[in-house]
Amino acid sequence: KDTLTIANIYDARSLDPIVQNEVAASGAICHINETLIDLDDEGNPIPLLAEEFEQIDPTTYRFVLRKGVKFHNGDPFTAADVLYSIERAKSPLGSAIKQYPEIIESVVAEDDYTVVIKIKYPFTPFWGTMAHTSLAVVNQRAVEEKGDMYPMNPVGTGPFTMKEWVKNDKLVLERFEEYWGDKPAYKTLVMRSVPESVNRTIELETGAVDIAYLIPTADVSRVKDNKDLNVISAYQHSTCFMGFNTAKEPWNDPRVREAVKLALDINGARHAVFRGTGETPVSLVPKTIKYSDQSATMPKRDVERAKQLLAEAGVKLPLKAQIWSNAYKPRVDLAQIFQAQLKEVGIEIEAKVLEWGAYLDGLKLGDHDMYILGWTISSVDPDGIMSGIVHSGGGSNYAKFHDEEIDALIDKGKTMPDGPEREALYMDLQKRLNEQNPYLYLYAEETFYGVKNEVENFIPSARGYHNLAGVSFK
Amino acid sequence: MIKYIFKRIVSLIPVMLGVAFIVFTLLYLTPGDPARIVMGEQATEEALHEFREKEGLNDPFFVQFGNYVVKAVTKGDIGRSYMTRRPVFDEIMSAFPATLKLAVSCVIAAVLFGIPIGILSAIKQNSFFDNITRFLAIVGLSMPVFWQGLLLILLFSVKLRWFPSSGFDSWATLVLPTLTLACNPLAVITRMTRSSMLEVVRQDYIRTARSKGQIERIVIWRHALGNALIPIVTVVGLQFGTLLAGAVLTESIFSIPGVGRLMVEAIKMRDYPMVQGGVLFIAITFSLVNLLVDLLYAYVDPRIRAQYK
Amino acid sequence: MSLTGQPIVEVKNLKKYFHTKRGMLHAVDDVSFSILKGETLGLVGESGCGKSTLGRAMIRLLEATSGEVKFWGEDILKLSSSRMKEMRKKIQIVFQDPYSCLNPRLSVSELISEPLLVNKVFSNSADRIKKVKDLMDTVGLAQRLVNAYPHELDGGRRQRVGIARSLALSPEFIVLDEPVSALDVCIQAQVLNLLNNLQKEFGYTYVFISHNLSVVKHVSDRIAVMYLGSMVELTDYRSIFKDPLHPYTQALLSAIPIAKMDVDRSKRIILEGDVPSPIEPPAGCRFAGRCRYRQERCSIETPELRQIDPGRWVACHYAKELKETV
Amino acid sequence: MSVQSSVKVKSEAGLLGIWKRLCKSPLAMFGLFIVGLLIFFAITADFVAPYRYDQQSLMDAFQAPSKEHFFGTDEFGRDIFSRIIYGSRISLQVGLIAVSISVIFGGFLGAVAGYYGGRIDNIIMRCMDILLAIPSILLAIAIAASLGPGLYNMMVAVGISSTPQYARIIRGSVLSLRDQEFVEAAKAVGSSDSRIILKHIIPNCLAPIIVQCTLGVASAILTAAGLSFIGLGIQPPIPEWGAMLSGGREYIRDYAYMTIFPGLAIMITILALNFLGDGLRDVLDPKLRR
Amino acid sequence: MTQMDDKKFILDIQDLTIHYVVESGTVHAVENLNLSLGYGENLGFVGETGAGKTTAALGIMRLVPDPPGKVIGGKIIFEGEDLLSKTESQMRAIRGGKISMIFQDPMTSLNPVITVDKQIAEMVLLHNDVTEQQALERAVEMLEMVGIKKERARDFPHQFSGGMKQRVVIAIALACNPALLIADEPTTALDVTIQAQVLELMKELRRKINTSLIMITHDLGIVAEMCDKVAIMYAGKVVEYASTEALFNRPAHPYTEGLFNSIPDLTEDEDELKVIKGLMPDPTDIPSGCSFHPRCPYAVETCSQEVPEMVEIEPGHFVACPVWGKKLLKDSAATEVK
Ligand SMILES: Nc1ncnc2c1ncn2[C@@H]1O[C@H](COP(=O)(O)OP(=O)(O)OP(=O)(O)O)[C@@H](O)[C@H]1O
Ligand SMILES: Nc1ncnc2c1ncn2[C@@H]1O[C@H](COP(=O)(O)OP(=O)(O)OP(=O)(O)O)[C@@H](O)[C@H]1O
Ligand SMILES: [Mg+2]
Ligand SMILES: [Mg+2]
Ligand code: NI
Repeated sequence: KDTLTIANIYDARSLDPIVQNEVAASGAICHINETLIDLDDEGNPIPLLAEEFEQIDPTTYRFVLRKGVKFHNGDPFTAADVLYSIERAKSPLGSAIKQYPEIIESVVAEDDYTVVIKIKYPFTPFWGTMAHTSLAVVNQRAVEEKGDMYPMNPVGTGPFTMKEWVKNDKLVLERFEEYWGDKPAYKTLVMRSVPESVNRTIELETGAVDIAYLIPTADVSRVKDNKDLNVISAYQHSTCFMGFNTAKEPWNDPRVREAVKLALDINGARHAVFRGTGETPVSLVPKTIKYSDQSATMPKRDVERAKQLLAEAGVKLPLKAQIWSNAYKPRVDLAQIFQAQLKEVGIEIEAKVLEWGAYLDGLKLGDHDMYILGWTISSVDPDGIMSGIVHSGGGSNYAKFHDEEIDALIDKGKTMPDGPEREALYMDLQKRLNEQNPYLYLYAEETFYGVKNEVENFIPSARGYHNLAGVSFK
Repeated sequence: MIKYIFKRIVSLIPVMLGVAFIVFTLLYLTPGDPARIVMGEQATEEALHEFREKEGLNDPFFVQFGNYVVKAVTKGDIGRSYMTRRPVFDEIMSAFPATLKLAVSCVIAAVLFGIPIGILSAIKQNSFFDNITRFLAIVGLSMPVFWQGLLLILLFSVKLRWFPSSGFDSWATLVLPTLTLACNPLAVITRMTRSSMLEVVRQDYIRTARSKGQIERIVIWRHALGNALIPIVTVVGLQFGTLLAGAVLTESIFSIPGVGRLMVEAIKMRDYPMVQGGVLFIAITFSLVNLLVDLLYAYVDPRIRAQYK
Repeated sequence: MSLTGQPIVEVKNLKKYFHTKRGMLHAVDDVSFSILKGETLGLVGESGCGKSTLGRAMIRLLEATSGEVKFWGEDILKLSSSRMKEMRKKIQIVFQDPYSCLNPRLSVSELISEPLLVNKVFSNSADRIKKVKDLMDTVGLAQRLVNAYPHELDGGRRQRVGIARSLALSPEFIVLDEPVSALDVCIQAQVLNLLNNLQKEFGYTYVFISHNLSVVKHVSDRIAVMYLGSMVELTDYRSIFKDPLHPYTQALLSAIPIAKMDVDRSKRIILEGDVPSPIEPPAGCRFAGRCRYRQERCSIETPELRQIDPGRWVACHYAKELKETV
Repeated sequence: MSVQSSVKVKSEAGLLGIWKRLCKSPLAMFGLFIVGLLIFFAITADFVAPYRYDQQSLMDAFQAPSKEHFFGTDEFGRDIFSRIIYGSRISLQVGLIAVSISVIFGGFLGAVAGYYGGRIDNIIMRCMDILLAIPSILLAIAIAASLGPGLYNMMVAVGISSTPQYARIIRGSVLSLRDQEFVEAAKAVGSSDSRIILKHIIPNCLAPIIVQCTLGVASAILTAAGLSFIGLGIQPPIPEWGAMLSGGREYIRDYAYMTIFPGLAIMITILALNFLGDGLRDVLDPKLRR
Repeated sequence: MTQMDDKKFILDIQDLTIHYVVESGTVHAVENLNLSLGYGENLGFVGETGAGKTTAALGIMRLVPDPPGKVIGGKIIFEGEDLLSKTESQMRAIRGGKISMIFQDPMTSLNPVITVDKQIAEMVLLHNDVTEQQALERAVEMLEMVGIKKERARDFPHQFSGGMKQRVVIAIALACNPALLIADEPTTALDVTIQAQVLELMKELRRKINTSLIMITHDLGIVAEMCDKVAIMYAGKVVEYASTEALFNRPAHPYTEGLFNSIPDLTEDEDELKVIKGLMPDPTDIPSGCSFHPRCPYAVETCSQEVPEMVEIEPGHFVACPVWGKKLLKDSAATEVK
């Protein structure tokens, strides 16, 4: 068999690495364009287009490029391409992924195969940044020749070349015969987008696809029971949480937040919604990420104590409040269960489901009481989530959480080199956070991949997108 | 005739301006910041601002609208999608073939079955066949397409495994969506054919044709259908126009990469240029189909032909 | 009835044009005449010649393009809407189609009392009901029909309801726009008798529009013949049948099939061609194209409606000459 | 020589006549019955439904139809039967309010355009053309997106998007009535414009409006359900049928009843309204009466 | 009517009864209709709206719309054969070929989407063994015969005026030289001057082609002008049948008399029309006995009980009224007083 067909939920929006910052696009681009380095499961850098790399000083990195690498259009790969790609990412064209190249101060080619990158300030998660698909290397000639059509006809150094793309339906890639590394075992890779989750399972069962991403939990046992099929599960670098609007009465009182925590049976709710799959996190930092504090425990549901806490905080019952969420079904379902559970302590919840754009806008305006949101970590480091949603200056701190000490810790952790000291800092940070409960951690979703038995070496990555070049058939 | 077509196309201009204005207003009133959605939750405030500046989102409403119209009229440029950074027109054109294919197959199915059934039903008025088709036509109108689609998938993809449940490359993938989507137009066309035929067969010229000793088959197909065609053409055109606007629900159930899904995505993603361009495109298509229908009238009916001169 | 009564209505240079897609339609083009108190003026002509339009423009149901219509010396086309509403009590109309001129949702009593209601003639409803019943008696409608709806009535009765409505306000002048054309001969005769009797009793002045010449002749004192928006002849009813002067009138009269055995049909004039279109009509006599006697002058100069003999008005350049030959 | 019909039904107009003729059509009566049932459920849902629509019992999730739960339970153990009964309230509201909105706007605009004609007509109808040129589901989505989701916004969205249809129909009937002689006759006896419109024109174009309304309620319910289906509809846990269907579609293969019952509910309701509308059309249309 | 030799007549209708079964009851459109027509004869068929004239004509053509129409009984003997026992395909050969019909309204009797020459040619093609080309040539010929220039042959009906359309309809009807032509109110929808043109044309063509003609009308004037014989129809029945001369000079049935009195006379002055009181009976509920008796000024008791027989009061003058004698007596008395 020389065609691998997979069904994903979405199609890439663009195949130009710098246009979009989304999982589906990354999942496609990573087969066509390559970055200088990649990360292993522990988040350590491993060579890709760069054979060697080193950190010269806190803000300077040197990369020695692989020789003899060819682009799909036959051009040789040199340092100039790296310069061009990074400059292009930093230009206004790359505004959607601006946060990644932003840190880069300058790129210099020492010779055709050596690149030196200076960053603006010491930044520990820098390897992660360099491994992000937005900094994948593109071919200057191809970009300039194709113009508007480039995203439909990307050219890179990766194991696959672009063959056909029917937007929102399927992307067909073909093996690049002059690939520098191990060539894929099959010739054609078809990535289909099938948004209806039931249909993905059906397509897998009927044999139309070899791998179906994101099998709905309802179908997991069905696929498992099918003797031709297999289920592979994986966690992602993500956490879903419910935040309180800590700038608003009565949620500014930690006791009220704790009361809510006690009034809820988060674990039970998660069980119901995900049919027993996944986990209830105990930390804001996903357990797949380093320095995640797994020592905390989820308290048992205690309605009496919750009531007592509410009384202590002087909350007048019944308290009316809203839980906001976007239209992602598990979140809506959770909101509905919480609605029922909170009723028991006298909090009357209105679940408000908003369409994504309106949701973000609404959170920004800050009329919410509680909201359910997820955070997916793109650079494998706890800093991202901390700076993003816990730091008072964080762009997504919709909880409006503000704690000077915590802010100081986050600022410090960002620049600290990796090591036990940094670990200790993040452990402390998580502990402090757990005392204040600005966020209740709802679930770490276990994602399921339905795979035909004949498919080998499919290893889902916690990043949420997967490089399929290594997959082979029995 | 040419003059008439020209006049009609010119008269589209104010309608299109109106459409653009309404869409602009709607989007303007819509909460949700495109910058934030496009660039993701983790984007910095500065980056967002830069994006808005670049896309002119900080300009006052009328300036935005004016710029858009001026650009569209002078350069034929209806902008680039925020999401893909490609010209909106290219994006629509990549989704349009699927929609067109689906619409055409639906209309063909509906016409091929609807008209004969409608005629049969009319000439056998109040017969068992007539009652059954009338009943089924209403049932066809009452089935929510999304439900019907699910049930069809359940039956034909899951249970029988005859047709794939999603995708859009072979004729087999076309079967279920067509089955789902053609139901409604089929019912409408059948009903319209029936009532229009009933109206026509009562006309005096049908009696005249019979009094000539003409055989019934020719009376029906030549004399009656020719005259009953006008309202039928109207509904066929209307249905086709509607289908060309994209069948949002069907497309999402069967994962068809069509215009409807593109538009819904664009609305959800606040991809303003995409929504504006898409709605304009759909409105123009719709109006052109209407024009086509009117021209067909002229073909079908010489009385109308005379008016177009 | 004498022909020397007071003119109750004087129409001067009345024009009514319609804008149509294909051009200006001259439905009524420069018509002048007067109607005497208590007489019936018959208005005949072929379909589409502008009879109804003239009738409606005269009572301002259509706004005329130009001209004046004097009712007892007062130009009603220039009245304010409130004055016009007053005037409407004196001027009424009965329509051609008894099927579409009655609102199907209203009962007979509601229909007949509507004019009384909108003009606030009676303050209490008992009086109004009494008046309605009186009117029904007058037009010969059985009292039991008071609550009937139009669709339950046949054409003759419906037309009586229409007549009762227009009589409700005790008008002086009534335009009857083909009141019997839609009716069968027997019922037509009933309605004609009714109209005649009412006129005798209350002294109404009628304009009676019809394309049926025998009917017009039966009811009218004077008859006006219209052709394509203009009036071609206006004479008392006897002379028009005895010796019609206008070539069109002659043809029209000779075309009527007479329900008698012993009439001479040999002198029938068969007109050629069809009635031309009233849209942007050419200059000159409108009948010129179909006229047997046409001369060069006819297609250049529009003939005026002139008095040939006392009380005989003809719009033909050669009326005098024709009279001699007849 | 043959049996003469001795009785003759004379009265054809009036409510009684309509009712009598409607009674002769079994399908229309079926429609009326279902609509009546729906209204009954909508009013008495609190008493009729065995459970409350939001009453969860996670232990009882995914139960197949049984004596306790006629239509089974959903993923939260909520009783689907009760939710469908409560759902009739929503659907009825959506249908009625959306249609009222379009009838009021469309009716007003159509009547004004038809009665006064000329430039006013032109302007109004061009605006309607514009609305019509935007596909209604798209318009509804856009309006729903801009107003935010929720029951009332959805009604507004559906209502506005179908306004042009009503405007056209009403304009058409007003236009044909305006030239009827009885309108002129009313003018001739001195009736004012407002009296003519209210007393003579409106009552006479009621028939097509009523028919369009029943059918409009049906399509409003469908559109609303469609909006819910793609997630732009109503807030949970409000039991809108379309939302129930949407929520259950993930489970369609194991627990098909979760989608079948709400789907059936929608279908039967629409069917009933269509039957009723068709029956009314036959009864009210004088052309078909003969 | 006494039984007469079939051979003498081209058409002999015996006891024809046609009903329409509708929601509100059974419409007795034609009841026991008896009528005969000789070769080359010209029959006027007169009656008020709803008397059943069109229905009877459609009955002859076997074109009564079914449902709701039903031919209940009777015979229609055409050239010696009963049309009612013919098969549909035999009937198709007769329709248009031997009997053709001109319908009431020229505006609606022509197919608006087919050119007129084709509409005429269709008729020719159906009944003659000719090519399409020949049929079209014949169509043009026919058009010229009815006075329409051949340049207009390819026009559509809407491009013609009412009178011209009626001419086209006549051309269609006469295209195959039918033995019997039924003209159902061929001029009612036309203006008088146009009507005169059309009637003139019909007279002329009849002279040329020499068909028998049934002229349905409610205008006695047309009858006087066109017909040799007249049948007066009332509520589905023929009540009087005579030569035109006899009928106009000596109307025998009270209804005929009333009809004459209702028409305002062009040649004389009368102050008041002598009207028939009352209305046509409801066709679903026709009075017993003589259906005219409730309106008849001369009605006697038996009228409401017995259905009157057709009686021949003078040669060729039949009337269905038992009291005609009394009435005639009165008439003559009246003339004497004058
Ligand atoms: N509202 C209108 N708009 C445009 N044209 C009109 C209008 N009303 C009448 N006409 C035209 O004006 C001319 C005269 O019409 P009118 O109704 O007065 O004729 P008429 O003599 O009453 O005919 P009929 O005997 O058929 O009633 C016709 O050509 C008609 O088509
Ligand atoms: N298709 C039909 N369905 C029911 N009743 C009908 C139908 N056609 C005619 N009738 C009824 O049959 C009776 C006779 O109708 P017919 O058309 O023969 O009358 P007519 O003498 O031709 O009248 P007119 O002078 O109006 O043409 C009428 O009462 C009529 O209402
Ligand atoms: Mg008129
Ligand atoms: Mg008839
Ligand atoms: Ni009988």
